[in-house]
This record gives sequence, structure tokens and C-alpha cells, in this order.
Amino acid sequence: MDQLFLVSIIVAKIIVIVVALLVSVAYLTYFERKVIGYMQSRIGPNRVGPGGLFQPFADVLKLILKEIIMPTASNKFLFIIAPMISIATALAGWAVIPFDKINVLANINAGVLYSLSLSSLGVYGIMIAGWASNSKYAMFGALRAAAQSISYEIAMGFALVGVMMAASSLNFQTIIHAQSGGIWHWYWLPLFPLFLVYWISGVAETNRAPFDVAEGETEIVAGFHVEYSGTAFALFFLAEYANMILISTLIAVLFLGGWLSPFEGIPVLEGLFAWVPGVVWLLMKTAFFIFVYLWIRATFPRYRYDQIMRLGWKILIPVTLVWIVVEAFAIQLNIGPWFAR
Amino acid sequence: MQRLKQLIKSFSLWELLIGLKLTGRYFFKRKVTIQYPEEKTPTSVRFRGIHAQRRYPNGEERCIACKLCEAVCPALAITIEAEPREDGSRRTTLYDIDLFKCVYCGFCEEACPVDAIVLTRFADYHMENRGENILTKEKLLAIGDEFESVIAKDRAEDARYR
Amino acid sequence: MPSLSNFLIVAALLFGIGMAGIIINRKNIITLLMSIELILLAVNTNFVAFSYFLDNITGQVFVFFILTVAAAEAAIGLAIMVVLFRRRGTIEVQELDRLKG
Amino acid sequence: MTILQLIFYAFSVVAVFSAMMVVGSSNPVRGALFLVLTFFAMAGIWMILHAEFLALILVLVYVGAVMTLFLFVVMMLSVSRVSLQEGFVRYLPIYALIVLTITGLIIMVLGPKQFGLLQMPIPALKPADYSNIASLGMVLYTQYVYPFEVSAVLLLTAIVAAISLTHRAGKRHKSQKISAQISVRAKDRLTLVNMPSEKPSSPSSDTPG
Repeated sequence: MDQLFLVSIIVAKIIVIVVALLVSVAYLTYFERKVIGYMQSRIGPNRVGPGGLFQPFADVLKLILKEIIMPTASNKFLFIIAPMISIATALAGWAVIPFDKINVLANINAGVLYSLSLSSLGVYGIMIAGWASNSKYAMFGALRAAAQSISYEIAMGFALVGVMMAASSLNFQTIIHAQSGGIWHWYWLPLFPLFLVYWISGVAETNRAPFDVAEGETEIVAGFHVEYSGTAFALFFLAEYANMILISTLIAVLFLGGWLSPFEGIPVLEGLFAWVPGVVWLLMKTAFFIFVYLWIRATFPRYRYDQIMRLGWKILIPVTLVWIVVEAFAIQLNIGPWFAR
Repeated sequence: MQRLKQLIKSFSLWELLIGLKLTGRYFFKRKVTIQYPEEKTPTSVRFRGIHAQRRYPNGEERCIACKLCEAVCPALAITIEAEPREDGSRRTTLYDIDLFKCVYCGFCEEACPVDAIVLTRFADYHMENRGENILTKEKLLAIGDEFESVIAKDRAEDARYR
Repeated sequence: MPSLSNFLIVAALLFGIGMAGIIINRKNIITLLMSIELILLAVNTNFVAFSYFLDNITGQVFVFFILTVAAAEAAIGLAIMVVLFRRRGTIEVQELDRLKG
Repeated sequence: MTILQLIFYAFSVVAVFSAMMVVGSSNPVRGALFLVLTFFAMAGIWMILHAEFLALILVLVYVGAVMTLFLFVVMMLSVSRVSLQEGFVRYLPIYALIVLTITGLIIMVLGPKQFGLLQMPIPALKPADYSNIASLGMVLYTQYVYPFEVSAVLLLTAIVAAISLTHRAGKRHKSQKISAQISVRAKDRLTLVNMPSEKPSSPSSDTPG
């Protein structure tokens, strides 16, 4: 009975997280259209509801009512299962994210490793979708996504290695605690190159502009999801945006101190903002990175495929390697203020 | 030295930051969106929208079937057939404009010796069924009747530049 | 908690299937490589199971090394396969009967 | 039957079934996808064995990287379908017999009689602050540090080998070779051939009639 109670609590937590996530994904699409509109001197959607606030619901309704078209020569089973894999990996990654000092679904020791391996699984949805569609463009998209994901995972992993070395732990809560002591103790400063590399490869991992060659509309129409429509397409869409939020949260946790207050260690302000719950700080940091996602999308043109590969292998990976060595020396020689034990 | 400068520039993502600054500035700029069905952008008196045929103030149609517009039309959108009416005056029996072919160049209006065919300033029209793209004489005259005041005013305003 | 023999039997089944894959399916190299991966996975499972039941972490260290070697093997094997396909236009084992490139 | 046992049996059924599909499927892409499923299920089983680091590494390295590479190569080479080779059906019983015998022997040796819970009791639960990763790292970086370095070198060798095998110094760009251009002489490009001029056999045949 006791176990049952425990399980039901966990299920309730999962439901809360998933519902909150789905709502924020819905409003992220609205936010994206608004932000990009504003950057292009437009005002974005404003017809459905006050200021277009009900636009996401209209979109969802449209996508649900649409028919799912199955290409005749496709592999039916894989065609259906691919979007499910995408959304499952995107949602499962949230299990280890700490929202607060105590609120975390699964506070496991290998949290960083878990989230890294799940983000590497995300590409399977894309590859299976591309292959099962039996379409040339989808195939191209899948191949591009596979190559891109392998290349950028390495840079991403190395950036994480830097964080793990600095915090000497793979547990998210320990990593956050290791960053306590004010904004200058967060890892974005001592690990600045890794921070940048992690951000860039995070954008690449989620297949967002300017690294969205897997679905580049101008070259391969929509890449891996050309053949998808209706709810199946909506799942891909959902997965992409959930991944965006996940990456933003991860970078906030790993490099910007997660739920730590930015006013820590500042005499007056610290007391003034002590009442703010940690999750608010985390959400604000996440929102900032989501905004940067959209900002980048509104600013930069798409990379050419070989340029993406060159950036990943010849620039990001060497940069991380160099900085890991520098960091190792700093840790070994006890160089303050960050690496002193 | 030049190379070093270049290297520092590219590793500090300088040019990317400049790009971000530009879009960031536009984020706060005044928006130029027009709420279309409620608001419209101002149009010129020379705006070339949907076609219309005009009448004289006494109700007689102006077109005399000289076929100059048919001859000048670069898209071959105009088809005219004519024969003398009972009172002996020459008038069209068929005057069709294919809106799918029309390129809205306004040459027909230029060519018309009696200011019969004109392009109005109304551009938001639509078709729902096949065949509605053909503007027949009746439709043209109806459009002309509807907007005659606007058409006359526009022509008067533009007259001194013609 | 399942007993050690349960884990070992699953590993043995995987090993047998992998071996069957190598013996029976001699048509293309990809399946051969995948069968080898299966066999390695079975061996690794044995190591992990014994490591847990004997309460000795060394078994996991060995799995770590085996994973490293297997990853290297897969990378080089695939590279060879790509080169082979480029040269010969096929990766069927029985058509690769000449000793020159 | 406890929940743990249930999970174990579920994972092992999935693992064995998908392993059979890896060997049995005629389409390499499907085979690779089933292999992914096998790895996934086995990672779950390793998780039951409290080897969480290795389970996650298995997912990260194998499912995330190696199998993606496999799929990439298989898709790129487009070896779509392999027909069963001739003689396959004839020899299948013999092969199956051999494989089943060996597997059966192994299972007999490893059965519950030798490695049941009585012979191999479940070890005591670790304290709450025990970290599988930390203890693994402790052994790896002290006792096995040289093998660790050697495996790093091995991986480096694999990188170099894979790149040198598949790298084609492709023509990336077109460029002028100015030295070649200015050293060209007219007679290299143009050959003048002496040949007798032809005359029309009957001049009237050309004129239009």
C-alpha cells in the first residue's frame, strides 16, 4: 500500500510536468511567431483571442482534425512509431531536471549521462521517419540528421565533461550546489568556451536554425517529415519544441546555476529577493535561452551542410579539448577563485 | 597581425553579435503591420485594380467598339464583338476581359478614345466558381455604375498630368 | 530479484543467436557485424552479472574496455565496408572472392 | 514474483526476440533497428544489476553513436534487400542443430543448479551514498590506468584508421592553374591537318529543283 502511494505520487508529478511542458510548448510556438514577427517589424498572430493568445489552441485543433496520410510504399509500422519515439525521448529527458532544491523527479547519480544519452536517442525518431517514409527528401533529411547528431554529440559531451570536472559529479543537484555563491561562481564564466560550445551544439542537436539542414525547406522541402501530416506531424513539432525547452533548461542548470538566485552574495539584494522560489529563477534563465533560440533563428541564414560538419569537427571539438586541458591544469594546481578546493 | 585580428574576431563571434544586434534593434522598432480588412494602405488615384466600363451621364454606355483596347492588350485578355445597334450607332455585343490573363498594365485605359474602359482602385475581389474570371460587359458596366463617383473623381484629379 | 543464472541464461541465448547469425546468415557483412555485436553484448552481460553477484567492480571495468574495443571495431569495420562497397559495388560475402582491391 | 522480476523478464523477452529478428530479418535497416532494441533492453537489464554507468554508456555509445553510424552506412549504401542464399534452407537444420546444441550446453552449465540464488546470494544493498560511477572511476584510474590509456590510444587508432580508409581527397573547388595556362602553346591545342579539298561530284544535285 505504501509502495502504491509512492508510485501514485510519482505519476502525479509526471503528469504535472508533462502538462506544464505541453502548455509551454504550445505557447512557445506562439512566442516564436511573435518574437520573429517583432524582429521583422511585424506583430505576429493577433486574430484568435486577445492579442492572438488562443492561436496555439486553434493550431492544435487544426492539426488534430487533419487526416494522417500514409504513403503507399512506406513501412507502416515504423512510419507510425517514429513520431512516438521522438516525443518519448523529448519527454523522458525531463525526469532528471531539478526544478528546485527538493523538487526533482529522479535525483539519480548519473543525471548528466542520462540526459546526454536521451538527447542522443532523439535522432532515432528522425532517422526512422526518414527511412520509413520511402521518400528521397525524407531520406536526405534523415541522413543529414544522423551525421549532424553524431558530430555534435561529441562536442556536447566534451562540454559536459568540463562541467563534470568542475563539479566533480554527474548529479544535477550537486552540480548546482557546486555553483552556489553568486553569479560569478556560475560555470558560464570559468567555462565560457564550453558554455558557448554547449549552446551551439545544443542548437544543432535540436535541429533548429541555423543548423536545420535536416528539414531545410529550401533544399529538401521539409526533410524527414515531408510525408507526415496531422497528429503525426504535430508530434514531431511537439518533440522539437520540447527539446528546445529541455536544452535551454539544461544549459541553465549546467552553466547558469539552475534554481540559484542571481543575487546571491550581493549584500542588500540577496535579502530582498530571498522570498522568490528557485523555480522562478530557473524559468527565467530558461526563458532567456529560449528567446536566444528564436533570436538566432530570426538572424542567421542556414549553414551549408559541409560548413556544419566543419564547424563541429574542426572548431567546436578542438576548442572543448583545449579548454578541458586548461581546466584540468587549473583544478590540479588549485587556481582560484573557481577551482580552489 | 592581420590574421591574429581575424582569428580573435571570429572566435569572439563578433560578426554574429553584430547580426544579433541588428535583429535586436528591430525587435523594438515600430511595427508596420496593417490590419488588412479593417485598415488598408492608401492607394493612388492611378491605382490599377479591377476593370470597369463607364457610362455617359445620360446613361448611354461610352464604349464604341473601336477595338483599340483589344489591339493594344499585351496579354490578349480582351475579346470584343460588335455590330450596329437598331438606332444605327456602333456598340459592342460582347466585351469580355479574362482576369486570369490580364496583367493590369492599364494600356486599355490609355488606348481608349472615349474613356470607356478604366481600371478602378479596387483590388480586393475574388472568384468562387469556374468562369467567374471572365468579366462580361454586364459585370463591367455594373462595376462602373457602382464606383462611378470614385472613378470620376480620380480621373478629374489626375487629368492635369495626362 | 532474479538470480544469477537467469542473467546468464539470457546472455547465453543472445550468444547463441549471435553465433547463429554468423553461421547461417553469410550473405552480407552488415548482418555479420551486427551478430558480432550481439555476441559481445552477451559476454558483457555475463561480466556485469558476475560483477554484481560477486560484489566486485572489476567486471564492470572489463565491460568498459570491451565496449571501447567493440566501438573501435564497429567504426573500422564500417569504414572497410564503405571502401569495399565503393570498390566492388557489393557487400555480399560470397562475391568478395578476390584477394586484390 | 516481484516487480523487479517482472521487469527482468519483460526486458529479456524483448532482448531475445529482437536479437532473433536481427539475425532473421532480410532487410539490414530493420535488422539494425532491432539491434537497437536489443541494446536498449539489455541496458535495462544492466540497470537491474546496478551497473547504471555502463547501462547509460551502452545507450549513449552503442545506441546513440555506433548504431546511428550503422544505420547511416546501411542507408547510404542502399543495400536494400538480401535474398536468402541458395542452399540456405538445405543447411539450415544442421546449423540450427549446432547452434542449439552449443546454446543448450551453455545453459545447462549456467543453470540454476550452479548459479541459483542458493549458490550465489544477492549481495547486501549498498549504502545510500554509494555511487557506481565513483567506485568504477576509482578502480579505473588507479589499478587499470595503463589499460585505460591503451584503450584511449586504440580509439585514436580507430579514428585515424576509419578516416584514412574512407577519406577521399575529393575535388572541392575549381581553380586556375596559371602556370599550366601560360605554358600552353598553340601547337599543343591546335593541330593543322592537310587534306585534299573535296569537290561535289555533280554540281547540279545541290541546286533546289
